[in-house]
Amino acid sequence: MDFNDTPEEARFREEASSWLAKNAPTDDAFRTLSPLEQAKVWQKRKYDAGWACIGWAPEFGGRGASAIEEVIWRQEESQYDLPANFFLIGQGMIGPTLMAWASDEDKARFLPPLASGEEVWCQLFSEPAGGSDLAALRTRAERDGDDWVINGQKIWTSGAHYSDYGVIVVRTDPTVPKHKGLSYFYVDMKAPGVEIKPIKQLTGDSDFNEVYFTDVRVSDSQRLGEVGQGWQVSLTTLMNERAAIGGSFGQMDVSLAVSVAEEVEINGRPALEDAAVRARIANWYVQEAGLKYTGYRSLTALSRGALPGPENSIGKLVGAPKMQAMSSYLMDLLGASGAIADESLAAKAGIIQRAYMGAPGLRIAGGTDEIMANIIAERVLGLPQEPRLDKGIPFNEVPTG
Amino acid sequence: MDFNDTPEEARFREEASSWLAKNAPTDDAFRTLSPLEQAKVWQKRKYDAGWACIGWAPEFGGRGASAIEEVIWRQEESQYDLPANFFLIGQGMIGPTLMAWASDEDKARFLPPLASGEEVWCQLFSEPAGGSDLAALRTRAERDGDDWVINGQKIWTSGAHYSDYGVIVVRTDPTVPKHKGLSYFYVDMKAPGVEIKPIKQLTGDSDFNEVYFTDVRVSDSQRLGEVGQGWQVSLTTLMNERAAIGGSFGQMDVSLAVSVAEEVEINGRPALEDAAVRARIANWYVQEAGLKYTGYRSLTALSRGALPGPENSIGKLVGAPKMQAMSSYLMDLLGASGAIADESLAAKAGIIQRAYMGAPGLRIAGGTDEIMANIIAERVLGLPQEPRLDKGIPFNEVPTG
Amino acid sequence: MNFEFSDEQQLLREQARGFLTEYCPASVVRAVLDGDQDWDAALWQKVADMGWTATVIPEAYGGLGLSYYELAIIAEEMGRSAAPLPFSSSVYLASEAIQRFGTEAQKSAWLPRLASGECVATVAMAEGAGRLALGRLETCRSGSQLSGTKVPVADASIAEVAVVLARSEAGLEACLVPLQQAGISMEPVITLDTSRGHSVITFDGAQAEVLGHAALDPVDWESLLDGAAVLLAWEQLGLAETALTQARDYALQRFAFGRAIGSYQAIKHKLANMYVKNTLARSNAYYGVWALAEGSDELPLAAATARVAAIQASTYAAEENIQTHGGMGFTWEFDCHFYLRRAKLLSLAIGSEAMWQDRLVSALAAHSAAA
Amino acid sequence: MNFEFSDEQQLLREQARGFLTEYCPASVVRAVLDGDQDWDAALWQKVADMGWTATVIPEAYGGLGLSYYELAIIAEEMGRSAAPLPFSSSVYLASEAIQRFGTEAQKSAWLPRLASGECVATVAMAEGAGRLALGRLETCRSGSQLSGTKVPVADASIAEVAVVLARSEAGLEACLVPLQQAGISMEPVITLDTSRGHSVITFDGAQAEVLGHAALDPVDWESLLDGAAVLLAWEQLGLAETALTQARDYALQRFAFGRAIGSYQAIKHKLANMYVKNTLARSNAYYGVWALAEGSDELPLAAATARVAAIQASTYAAEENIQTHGGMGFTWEFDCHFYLRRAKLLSLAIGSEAMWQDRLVSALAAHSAAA
Repeated sequence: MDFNDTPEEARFREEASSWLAKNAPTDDAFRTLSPLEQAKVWQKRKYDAGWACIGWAPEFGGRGASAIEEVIWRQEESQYDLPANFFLIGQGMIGPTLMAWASDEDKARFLPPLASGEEVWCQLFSEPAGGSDLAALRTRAERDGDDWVINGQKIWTSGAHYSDYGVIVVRTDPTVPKHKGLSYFYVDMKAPGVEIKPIKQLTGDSDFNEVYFTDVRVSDSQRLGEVGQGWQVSLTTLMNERAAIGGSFGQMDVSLAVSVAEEVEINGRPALEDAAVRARIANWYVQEAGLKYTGYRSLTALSRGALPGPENSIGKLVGAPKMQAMSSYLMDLLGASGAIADESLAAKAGIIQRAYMGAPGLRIAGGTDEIMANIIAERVLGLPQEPRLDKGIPFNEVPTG
Repeated sequence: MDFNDTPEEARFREEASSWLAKNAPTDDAFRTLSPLEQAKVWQKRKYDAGWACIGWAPEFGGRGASAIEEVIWRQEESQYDLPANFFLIGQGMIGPTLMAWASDEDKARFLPPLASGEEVWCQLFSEPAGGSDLAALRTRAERDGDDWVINGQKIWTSGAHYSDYGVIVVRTDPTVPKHKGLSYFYVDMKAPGVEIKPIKQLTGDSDFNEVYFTDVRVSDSQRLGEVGQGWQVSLTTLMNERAAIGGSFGQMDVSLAVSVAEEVEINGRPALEDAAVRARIANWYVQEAGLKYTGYRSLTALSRGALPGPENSIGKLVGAPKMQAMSSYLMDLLGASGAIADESLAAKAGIIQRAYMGAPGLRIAGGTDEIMANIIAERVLGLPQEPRLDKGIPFNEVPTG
Repeated sequence: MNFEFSDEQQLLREQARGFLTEYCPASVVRAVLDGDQDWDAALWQKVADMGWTATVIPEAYGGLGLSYYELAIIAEEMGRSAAPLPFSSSVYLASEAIQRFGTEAQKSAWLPRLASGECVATVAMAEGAGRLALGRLETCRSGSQLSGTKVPVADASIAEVAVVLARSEAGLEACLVPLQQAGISMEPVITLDTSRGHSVITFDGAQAEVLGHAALDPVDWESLLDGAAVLLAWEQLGLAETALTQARDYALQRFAFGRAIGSYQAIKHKLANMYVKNTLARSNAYYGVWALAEGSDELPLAAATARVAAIQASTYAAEENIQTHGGMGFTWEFDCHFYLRRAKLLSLAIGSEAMWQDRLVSALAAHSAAA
Repeated sequence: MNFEFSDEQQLLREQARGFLTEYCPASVVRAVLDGDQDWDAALWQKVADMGWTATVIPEAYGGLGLSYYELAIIAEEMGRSAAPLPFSSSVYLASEAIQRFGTEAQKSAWLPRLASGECVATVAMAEGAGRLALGRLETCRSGSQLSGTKVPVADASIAEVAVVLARSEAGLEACLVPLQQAGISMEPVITLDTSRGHSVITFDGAQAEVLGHAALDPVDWESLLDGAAVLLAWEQLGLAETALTQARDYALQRFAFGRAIGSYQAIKHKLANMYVKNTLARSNAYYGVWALAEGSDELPLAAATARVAAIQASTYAAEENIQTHGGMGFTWEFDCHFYLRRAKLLSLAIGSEAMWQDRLVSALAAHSAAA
């Protein structure tokens, strides 16, 4: 065991880091751009030099890099404070779906501008009535000549308002069982009838949107997969979501807890000397280190050619509740001041409180705690699914409460 | 709110306590008897004076006392160190079942000696394949003229080896759905074909038995309820079990934790000064006091004529895991000595360890944690049952793995 | 054995619940949370008209002279509706401090106006991050002048007067400080629950008078906090009950995979856990209010037990109510977050869980030693 | 990045697992648990023949001179089978102490015999209830005579020699004490896991020699414990994996209400929790063995992290495995209780969870300060 790169990995890391050192924008002019503009400028610069979507085939703008090279690149790029999230869904989840299911013309048309950041994509799967039961979606598409007409509502769509295109799963046949009546399209987000409304979260932020479709026409050529095959196509997208998730719950790590406990006093002594505080910190560190080294083990497997599996679900299942418990406890350590949200008055309280209010969302987004535990139980441990009352029943006859 | 008796209750308590003061056996001769003999002697003395099964009607040996009077009697009697458990199942659960379902002759024949302790009864419901799914029992009874012939195996039967009679639920029709093919009998535990084997628990004790039935003949007159009505009859028994459970998880209360933490040191100071220890003790006390005062609230309701409900399930659901967590932690406080089972070497370690090894059983007996949580969710909060794959299906077609 | 509220008290509960259902639905909370106001002044007036601010103030001072049992009932209902009112500051803390420690003149001056609700008062204790140490306060009185900074102070922007915990040469003191005066500057402080206003107050030679005749025995201040802990426990219990009810209702109505999510064991057992914690909190709150109302020497133990149980029940119920609602629970539009904000805010007031666990064990050890 | 055992090491694991599956099935554990013996002497001989007792002992002293990676692999497999052997006492603790602290003569005298397995050794630390305080030991050496009482001492009845932690005028010392001698009386102590023998040892002027040339720096003893903590963590992980496997297999096979109990979320999520804890424990055990094998200065942090994670995983898995089995799990006849006994026993050895949490935070704070 060692934490070092293989010689090939080290060579690749060196190449990446020296390119980054020369090309990562740090100038003031760049910083005056909006975050989205910054992201687009930086993405285009990477694309032009062959550093965008490096795992993709060269004809789509990548360089056919290995999974471990992608990890190394991310590690190196993350040394710089550069916006990246805008393209995560499009490049991480939708790109692979287009590669697997789109026509050659569509691949040639859409993948390069997706890689270069010139076109942004979003994903339109979730619906108000769906939630954990993703396939229970109700947005309908009805055939009209060479077109389909879409009506319904999507929700939790990140980036809908700045996206050029979106992928959408819709119900094309409500009279067959749930998973069998779906089809998958891409849509122009600027098309008539598409209406985007931001959702205000309980944190006060708006990271997501509701997207309403009213008689939105899409051509049948925008369909990916066969009619009725929408669920299989969306699984391609979702599998790549799972690969994208995991690990990154470090926005509030134990070092923050240690520093708060060093500053705050209990009975005239630093809280870090209090045995109850120490027990908590120890337990969080066990979780944090455990996830970190689980990540190292996955990385090792990845570098040997393995695919990321469902066991990565533990990152979120452990990380999100830890963030909630830790932020709650640190607020307690701050006492009445823990309630202060104003970072100018109480710097750490503000950060901690953002974490506390954000944690419930992290425990839900991309699969609730309960779904994550199901995934581990079923796909890792091989336990049986629950009995499914909606199995084999026409969608329009499934009980909906 | 006050913790005092009403004048009537106080009068009753005074009557009970003065009878007890005069009649509770404390002599050495009594103490030389076996526990079962002691219990029988004492029960007969109470019976003769009208203090046995006081809630029962006078014709069966009781005095028609109210529920709160029964509680008061138990409180007063428990001041004395007298064996009582031998009759709990018979008098607490089977007596009421006989009252509700037996013929007048049988009531007259069996209830008075049950009340007087001259005859001991046990309950034969659980089976190896049953567990939480009690009604999935497989012991069969087949009609043969005026008799039934019983074959099968029961398990977890307390007191089978010293019981005179037992009540048993058996399957009389495996071709109808699970709950509909059962019938309920009483059996002579000394009858030919009844074989009793003690079960050794992981604690090393043997509180329960397996009971094997091989061609055991019972007369049809020993049936309670109609053929096929066994489940309803057994519900009468089980409802009275629930009423009997609850509350008594105090065999290891927080005062033990406090005294261990006072004696043991951490870094040269009593462990009771350690903040982590204090947080644990506080949490256990919250549970303990919460259960205690929940009991007081139930008692108040009882004294106003209410019936005990499913909310009493919380006693075991909180108490058993608390006993496990607390005993585990106290072993930790004792350090390596926490592993010592020998009470002569380490008095408290022995008690604590017995609790630790016994707790898993407490979390199972009378309904696992999971069943208790289901009861609260379904019967208190009104949440729906899970879908039942065995519903409406002939018992002999239900999947059994 | 009579461990239950009286029929009259139960009637008061029904009345209070009916009143708040009508006048303090979630929309009222939302309006304050979303808006610029620190409270709902009209609702305060109505509550005062009901006599709730007067509940335990003696009749001699314009109060109703009722017991803490009645106040606990009102507190639970206040919590149930997450009322955007300075009730805990003014009633459980400031009025109690004046009643317990004030001179006759101070009581006569303030209690009738507090009872009628025309005056709102608050208590200023915290001086920034960390567990409050009564022996190390930095706010000082010298002569009639008070100096120091208190942050955060709940409901200060709407209070006419504050009871300020301070030190002087005589030791620990509670000072009575009118808040509209030259020596005071006050800035709003945004907290996680903007349906209750909070401020930072800087006293720079502010005019102050000592509450009562002399310095405070810290034990007496802790006894005041014990009382407030019991009443806050009832309020938190009300919050926890609302969160459980919301979660249950949603679990019955929301379907996934063809059945109500409330039929899945993961959700069932989550709600059963809420019920268990709420039940323990309720029974311990009974114990607490019994000790408070009867003046029992078990109050320190009972108050700490009620407080710890209520903190645990209310934060768990509020957090898991959001999880039960899934993505919807994480929106601003749904009400679930009100209860999370308030539950955590109240858990941080007057000392957090760990401090009360510590006090609980101290009381328990004292109790065992005495027994 | 190569955070995995080598192919050769994986081969060793397969070999060890195969060996123990064959020679240490549950019936072997049961025989010792039920019987009068304190170990399975025949199994010990086989294990010694495999060279496992010699794993990290240098070749110069008759060992195999392999790394802690190999020993960790064997430890996990030992845990997986709950082997009734004095492996942890003799290999992780006593052999290590002699190797680290012994004089050349002591090493030459004992290590070859420990490597070959013909001699079993143990370490005697605890002196009764409470957390061991190195600064307050009551066992004392004066000249060549040792006096005091150690209880409990694991595997003492089968050990030829003990490393006894004691004090003298020089300070903290590890003394080498042959156990068959006049100045020693030994009584068996029944513990919760009788598949491992324990004793109380009274030293009354027993002949003892100091291990090494001088008094011990407490830091060096703690470093020894860090190493043992890592190896015990692997053993506990093995126990936890067996408990999870048993629970999973039973959940697939046991039906209730017409379906496997493993299809109920309550059981699924219980097993998922086991899996999560086991995974965290495994990854932290990797971290621990890396730090131990590479001699990293992160060892104190890595060892404490591995130990705490392993305690949590193994006790949870062992406890909940019984719950998953229901009533059957509570019988003597089923094997579930072996893993509960052993998991708790190992969690109490060399300092319990709270002590290691404390050490973890000390190491973390030192680490942060250094960074």
